[in-house]
Amino acid sequence: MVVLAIGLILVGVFFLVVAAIGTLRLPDVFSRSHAVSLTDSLGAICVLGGLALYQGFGINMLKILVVLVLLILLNPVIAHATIRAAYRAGLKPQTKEDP
Amino acid sequence: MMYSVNIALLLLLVLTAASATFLVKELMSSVFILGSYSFFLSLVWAWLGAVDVAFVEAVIGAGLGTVLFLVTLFDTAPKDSRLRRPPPPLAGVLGLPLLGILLLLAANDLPQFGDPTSPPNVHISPVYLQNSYADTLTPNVVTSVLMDYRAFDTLIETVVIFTAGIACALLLREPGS
Amino acid sequence: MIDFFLFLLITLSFLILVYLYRVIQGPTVFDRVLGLAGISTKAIILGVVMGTVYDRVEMFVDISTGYALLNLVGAFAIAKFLEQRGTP
Amino acid sequence: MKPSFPKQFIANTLALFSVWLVLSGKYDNFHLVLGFMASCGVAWLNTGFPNSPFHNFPWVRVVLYSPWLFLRIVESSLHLTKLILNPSLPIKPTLITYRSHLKHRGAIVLLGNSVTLTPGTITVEVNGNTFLVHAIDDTAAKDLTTGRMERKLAWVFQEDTNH
Repeated sequence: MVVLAIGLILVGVFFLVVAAIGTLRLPDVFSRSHAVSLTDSLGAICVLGGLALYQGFGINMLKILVVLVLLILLNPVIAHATIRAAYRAGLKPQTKEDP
Repeated sequence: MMYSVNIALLLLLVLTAASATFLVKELMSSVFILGSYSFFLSLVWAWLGAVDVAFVEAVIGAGLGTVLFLVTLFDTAPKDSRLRRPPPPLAGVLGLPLLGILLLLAANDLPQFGDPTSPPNVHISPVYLQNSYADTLTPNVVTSVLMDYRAFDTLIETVVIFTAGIACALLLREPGS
Repeated sequence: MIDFFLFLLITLSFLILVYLYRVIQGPTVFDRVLGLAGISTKAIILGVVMGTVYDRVEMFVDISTGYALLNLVGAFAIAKFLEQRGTP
Repeated sequence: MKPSFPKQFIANTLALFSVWLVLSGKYDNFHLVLGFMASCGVAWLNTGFPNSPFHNFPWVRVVLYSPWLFLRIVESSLHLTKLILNPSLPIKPTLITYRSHLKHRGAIVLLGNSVTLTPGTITVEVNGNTFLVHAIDDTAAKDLTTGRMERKLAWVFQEDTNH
């Protein structure tokens, strides 16, 4: 159980690092929001899932799972709100015609 | 030992965010950096074990503070939200780090965190812990200290907050009414 | 085992530094908002990890839930504000 | 087909009460009754508005839909990881407009959320039934244009999409 938890946490840290690299490398707001909303969510899910496994079955595991579900539901909403504001404020995303 | 490594890292983040507030050129960005500063500060509180302070810092500093600053910016003209700072005086740049080093040196003489032989833990805390229920009939010691032993202090604090609220209401009311 | 969690805490703190760079440097305001969202995700995870280190998960998870909801409210306030105001 | 007000009210109350049970952690009679009354009150305030996304919300089938969504999240993150770690950064961002036939507001909310969570696409704007989607490369847009996700969601909300 503990080994599985540590493995999950390490996989999650890998995804979190990839998301951080993505925010540094990608060119504009719209592409960066992909990294922040998707890869970051999966990393957070893996790390929190590993911590929940480490707690063992019980009320603590359920509480961590509530935070996890909240993250899955809210992260895309935050990314959507941000880039909708960016779109309505007049920013245009880079497209493949004009790189 | 390992605990202090992490607190040093978190304090470094707090310092970075605080100094970054002075580097940016527009007010909105400094509002965001101030929000992240509150996040770091409440993480530091949580790491030190003061969970209630951490919660208040997160709610008021990161949540309510950011929203209030934004509402204020909403009523500000865009030309007023740009910042043109004069360069900082040389005495401040040289003197403040020296002062910080002095304070850090003095902090070595403070008693250890949670030390049972430090003066407050020897003299004051046992008295409150032993006598508070007999004196005030309140099961919670923190409540009895705040509301009974220091009742005048709390009363005057409430008066200050009430005065501030009245001042805000007077300033913000509609001109016509 | 505690050492592993402390290692995790330090790694996450360094990741926060990357997002802080994005908040300070970001060319537009929206980059800064995204950086703030990333920082608060890390803060949520850090809260749960701290709870695991202290063995008081049920208390620290409440802080994390509060963070998550406040993060949503803050992001909505910022997005509404920027939509009506336009880019500076 | 459409559940009545009392049935919907009971479903919402039970969903809220289970969240309360997990978050509270205190199981004596006093706290249980207090939590049940609170969740009844919140459910009573929020049931019966036809505009609300939670009007006639099918809790059970949404829970059945979520494992499929989770697999899509894993797949999309792996795809994005490959893109980010590639030294030449082979991204081709495009904007697509997409019309959905779903009617239920909860279904539209869930579709927007799922589009954001699936490979390389993110919802920019929702206007009625029209979605504006930012896709990070060409393979990313395929899943949306084949309408696979919309069929899944039509099954979740028991709607007819063939028109």
